[in-house]
Amino acid sequence: MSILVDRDTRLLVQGITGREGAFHTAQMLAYGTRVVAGCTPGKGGQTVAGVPVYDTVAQAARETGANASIIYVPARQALDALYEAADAGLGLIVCITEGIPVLDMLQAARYVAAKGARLLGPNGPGLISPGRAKVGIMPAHIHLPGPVGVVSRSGTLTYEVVWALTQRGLGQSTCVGIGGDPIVGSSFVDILALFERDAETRAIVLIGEIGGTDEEQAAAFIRSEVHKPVVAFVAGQSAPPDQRMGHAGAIISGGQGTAQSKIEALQQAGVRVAAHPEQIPELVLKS
Amino acid sequence: MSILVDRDTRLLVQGITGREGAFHTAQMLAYGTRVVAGCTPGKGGQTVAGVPVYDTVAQAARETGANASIIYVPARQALDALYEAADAGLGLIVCITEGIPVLDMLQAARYVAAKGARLLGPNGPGLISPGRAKVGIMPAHIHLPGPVGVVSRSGTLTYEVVWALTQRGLGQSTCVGIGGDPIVGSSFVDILALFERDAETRAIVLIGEIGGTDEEQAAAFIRSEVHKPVVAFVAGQSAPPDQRMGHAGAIISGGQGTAQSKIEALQQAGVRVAAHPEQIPELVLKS
Amino acid sequence: MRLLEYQAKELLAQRGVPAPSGQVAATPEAAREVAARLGRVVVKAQVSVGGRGKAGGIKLAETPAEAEAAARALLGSTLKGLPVRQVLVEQALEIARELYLSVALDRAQRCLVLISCAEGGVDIEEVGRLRPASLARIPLDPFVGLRGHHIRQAAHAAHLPAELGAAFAGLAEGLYRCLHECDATLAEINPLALTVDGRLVAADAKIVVDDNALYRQPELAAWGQEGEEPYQALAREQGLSYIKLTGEIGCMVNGAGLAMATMDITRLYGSAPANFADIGGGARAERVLAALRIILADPQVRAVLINIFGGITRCDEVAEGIVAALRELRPRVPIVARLVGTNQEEGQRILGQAQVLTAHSLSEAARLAVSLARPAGGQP
Amino acid sequence: MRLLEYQAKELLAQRGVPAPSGQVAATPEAAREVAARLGRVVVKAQVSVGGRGKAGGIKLAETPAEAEAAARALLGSTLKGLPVRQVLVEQALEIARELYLSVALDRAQRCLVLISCAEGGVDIEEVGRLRPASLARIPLDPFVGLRGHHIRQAAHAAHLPAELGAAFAGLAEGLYRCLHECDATLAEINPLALTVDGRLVAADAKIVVDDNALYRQPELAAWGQEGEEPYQALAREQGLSYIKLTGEIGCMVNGAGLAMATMDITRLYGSAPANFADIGGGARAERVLAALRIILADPQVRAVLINIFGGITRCDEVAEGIVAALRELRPRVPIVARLVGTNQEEGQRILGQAQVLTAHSLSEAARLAVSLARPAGGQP
Repeated sequence: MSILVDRDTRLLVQGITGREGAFHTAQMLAYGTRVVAGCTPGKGGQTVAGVPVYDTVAQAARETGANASIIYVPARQALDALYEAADAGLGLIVCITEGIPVLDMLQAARYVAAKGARLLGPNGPGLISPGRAKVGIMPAHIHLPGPVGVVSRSGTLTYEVVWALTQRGLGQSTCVGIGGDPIVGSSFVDILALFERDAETRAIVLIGEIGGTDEEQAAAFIRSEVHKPVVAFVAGQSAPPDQRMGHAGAIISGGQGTAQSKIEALQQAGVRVAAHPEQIPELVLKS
Repeated sequence: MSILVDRDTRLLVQGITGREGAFHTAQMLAYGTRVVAGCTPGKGGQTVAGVPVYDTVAQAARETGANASIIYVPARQALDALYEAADAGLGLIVCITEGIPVLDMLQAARYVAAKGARLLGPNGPGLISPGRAKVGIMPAHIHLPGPVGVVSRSGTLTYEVVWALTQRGLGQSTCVGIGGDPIVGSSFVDILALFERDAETRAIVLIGEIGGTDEEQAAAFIRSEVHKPVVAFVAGQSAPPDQRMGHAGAIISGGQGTAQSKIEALQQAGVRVAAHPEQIPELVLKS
Repeated sequence: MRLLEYQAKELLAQRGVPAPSGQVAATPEAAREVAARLGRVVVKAQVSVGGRGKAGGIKLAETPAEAEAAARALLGSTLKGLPVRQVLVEQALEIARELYLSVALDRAQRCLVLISCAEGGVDIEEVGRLRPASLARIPLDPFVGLRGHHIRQAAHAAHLPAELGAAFAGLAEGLYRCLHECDATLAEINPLALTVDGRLVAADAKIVVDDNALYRQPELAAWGQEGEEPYQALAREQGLSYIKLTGEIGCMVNGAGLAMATMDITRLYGSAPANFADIGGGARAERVLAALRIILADPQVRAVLINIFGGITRCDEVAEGIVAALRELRPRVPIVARLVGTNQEEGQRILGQAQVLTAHSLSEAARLAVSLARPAGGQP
Repeated sequence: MRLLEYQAKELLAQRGVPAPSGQVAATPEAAREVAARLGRVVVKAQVSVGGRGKAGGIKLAETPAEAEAAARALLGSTLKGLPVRQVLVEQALEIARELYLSVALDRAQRCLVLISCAEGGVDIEEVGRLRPASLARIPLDPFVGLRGHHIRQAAHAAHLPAELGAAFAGLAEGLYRCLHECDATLAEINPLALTVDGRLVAADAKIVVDDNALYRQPELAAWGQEGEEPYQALAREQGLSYIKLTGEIGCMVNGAGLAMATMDITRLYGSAPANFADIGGGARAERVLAALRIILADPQVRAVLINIFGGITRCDEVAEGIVAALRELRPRVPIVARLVGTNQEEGQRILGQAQVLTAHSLSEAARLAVSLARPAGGQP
């Protein structure tokens, strides 16, 4: 087992004919992911890396049985892409796109949730269940199948941590990027709940950063609902207030969202918090 | 038992200081309904028939523990009244108001449902559980407690049927008006499901009319899910197509929504369909 | 309220939906002038009813003289029971293919649906029943509205040539916007013509406006009142719901459902209703008088059946109205009244003094009214 | 992007939210002229940072001469690290009471909230922590938006006098509309002044615009670029995310989270980051060169720490950029690079030839950079 994606995932790529979409489609296919369809308006009938392209997601889903979507379209078209995926009844929607306006995402997140779909991102690297399926943009070779569930708000920092785990022989069940925007489809709590239920996952690594209160809510959830060991790292201890640290969501505002507050909350919930990313494997091994 | 309202219903009246609101508040109180609060913007602090009036539903609900609302405000304010009731977390919202534009109701019905509240109406007489609570505008004295559940799209036609039942000694568990508009909060199916589960209800009377396909859906539901006897009447056999028969929802359009189609569907589902309203008690007694 | 074709096309054109060049005309001479400007035209009777073509309401005219003759034949005539007061004179299109496109209310799904079909100029309900797979019904969320992917799905179902995608999208957006801005429950283009020179044109259009929203659509409300008969204007002013039918029993009832049931029972006893009339809740004597004035003005009425179930409505008030009507209108046909509910004894007393026939049950009242409508000893 | 006070007030005034009479001035003389027209004024430094009052950025002036003097003192000075280039000269209000009103993004609830409080001119986050019951946080559905009942709840929480209900509603609607039309994530009036003559006036205003939406807010984007330093303009043009900080280790990283982690580790080893710099995904040599140009232009930088985890980003491309920077910029400080991932061997080979210091792990690289930043044998 793993969470969210596995060998039965039938993936549709929105924006498949774009530069990023085409590149990562090839990468995901090479990893063994079952990419069954692509969608780009006006390009229906073409193929990309052997994958058939459709004009609409509805048609693609109907004809190929796709049950998950990954979105690579530019920010200005992302809102419509999210609505389209939700309307087509896909159960999992992974949005890689960075730069979607917050007011758009408030509506899209509400809509997708009301349709009963799970959204990851936007502005995340996607997710991977090593050895089974990769639905994202992460470099595949750094991963190793195994018992550690990883959930994170960032991209390359996650690769850093995963690589450190892999080098110590600690494989991963699933690595999930929830995205670096202030409004994302799934929270730490949502993913922690899945890892807690997943028989294969035996320890969880949570990679947080400044901004918002998602880590604090995760801490409260861990305290009451998670029985597996959790190791965490929170980036941004040296970040100043009121400045957006790259990610739209990484901002300390009104004194809220500091790394210190998150670290304390996690520690009080019994989570081991690493001083730097490379320390994480050691804490996982100890727990 | 009864459905939807009983002695524990704590009712709030939206538009309580209006002519209709004030009149029916007194009537409902006289029947024994626990009317605990009223709301009219700008009239907070007044009382109507001894009931305290608040400026907002949220405050009224917080301070009085109201769990249901009845709306008497004019059509132009009804959309906001519906949103306000839903935002305040009330579980049952009964909308008496007639004349709400359809495009407004599409949004309101969606919103109320998403908030988990049950909406009856708009453009209905409300509902009554005889001997327990009256949340509506029907004349109280025609009702009698008993085993027949009544559900209807109209007002006075329901009174006619209820009065005929009462005269034959057939009391009612609950009489529910779902409203005569094309878009209403609860369908026949929703109410049939409640009657089917209600131990006190032993027979069901369904009063339909032309327009839409609610009776046809009810027939399909009855066939598979309802084990209690159902008697029906469908008004509008002599109505011409494409003309709105008083109720905004009572219109045969595009050949859809004829009385004949509804009667056939109901009969095929094993429902006894009365030729005229006064025949209903006899069919109930036979079933 | 169903708008006339030319009104619907005007509203759509304001929102970028192209219609054929044309103009409405109220006289044969005006029709000729329009045709002189446009060349080959179609002359179309402006009545708010479907199936005009089959009923002879649409005529092709090659010359201005033919257009004038066509208009002369149509204007002043009656089409499916409705008087033709205007014709629309439009440039005839060279049509390669006909499609169908609409935004409609879906009551069961509680949302609007975008409907498209590769067959146009047809009865879409029939297509829906016979070949449901050949049309797309795309649900639109009430909050999200019409989006690009809905339009692409519709274009796909209509087998639209790819190069017309942008034109089709503009048209669908205009149609949807029109529905919203006019508070319509249906905005339909049927047929949507694909011309031989590759344009998309609304060959016919139908818009049904939500009566409940007319308070915020003053211009459309005014259009609706333009062709109103005097009795319709009176009913509207008095807040009555009145619809003329073809039978002989005039009906006056409080409540729409009960009014329909009352109409139905006249049929059960072998006659037919002359009208639908709902005097609404809490009607006072004045409204009752107005209702009877309208009902009795119909020469086909041979008896009046009054059915009141008093709740908010008081039976004594209704009785006063009936008595006032008798005094003022001196009806030549019998009136049967059945009053139940609030203040029923007082109401019955008032009617008894005025020698109005009364009954205790609806069926009794209906039977009596039907028998009185018949000439003594014979069939009607 | 946080707008300046006068910009926020201008946007609000366009939507019916009253602000005191006033005008922005860039010179003491201009400030004097505005004051001559308005009488008793406040002179307020226009910098996008909170707590200006306590920092001495707001001065009361009874006369035009005093206003000129106040402006002279503020203009060209630095407030909380930011240069004061403009002052807002505003008529002084006679305030009876101060309230608080805002529309803000609530990340945890995934919606906007309308926040109101009977205490104004205060740190609302602190009020929220200390006396949560004294403020109302009213969630607004993203599709339904702000409605009358939300506003009435807010007015109730603010203990608003009943007779000001309509004025308050207009103001709340203007505030909400401003947030939406400007793609803001915060629109705040604090304090909202209730004047002795019974008016509601926005005494101070704060608007934070969503950077992701600037593409559709060209006017606001232009405002944001007005006061930009040259290095900020270069970063924006190159698509770099760069923020100047106060430490001594220049950092260049791909990815925001990894950039923060890299900054943090410099602190762990006893130093501090001079900047945040994210070169993003798939950066080419040109962008690397631009990033190093900006980083090395900071005189406080004593060593540069480069941390690249190659995925889409290719280590050899980054290495080429570093080598180009060395050649062109001839840095006077040491550079430590740690490159992992796609094409890492090639990248390390290129750096090795150019005699850049390399490390295999982040901690090793950070330790090396920190030690090199220190003067030989001493503390920094």
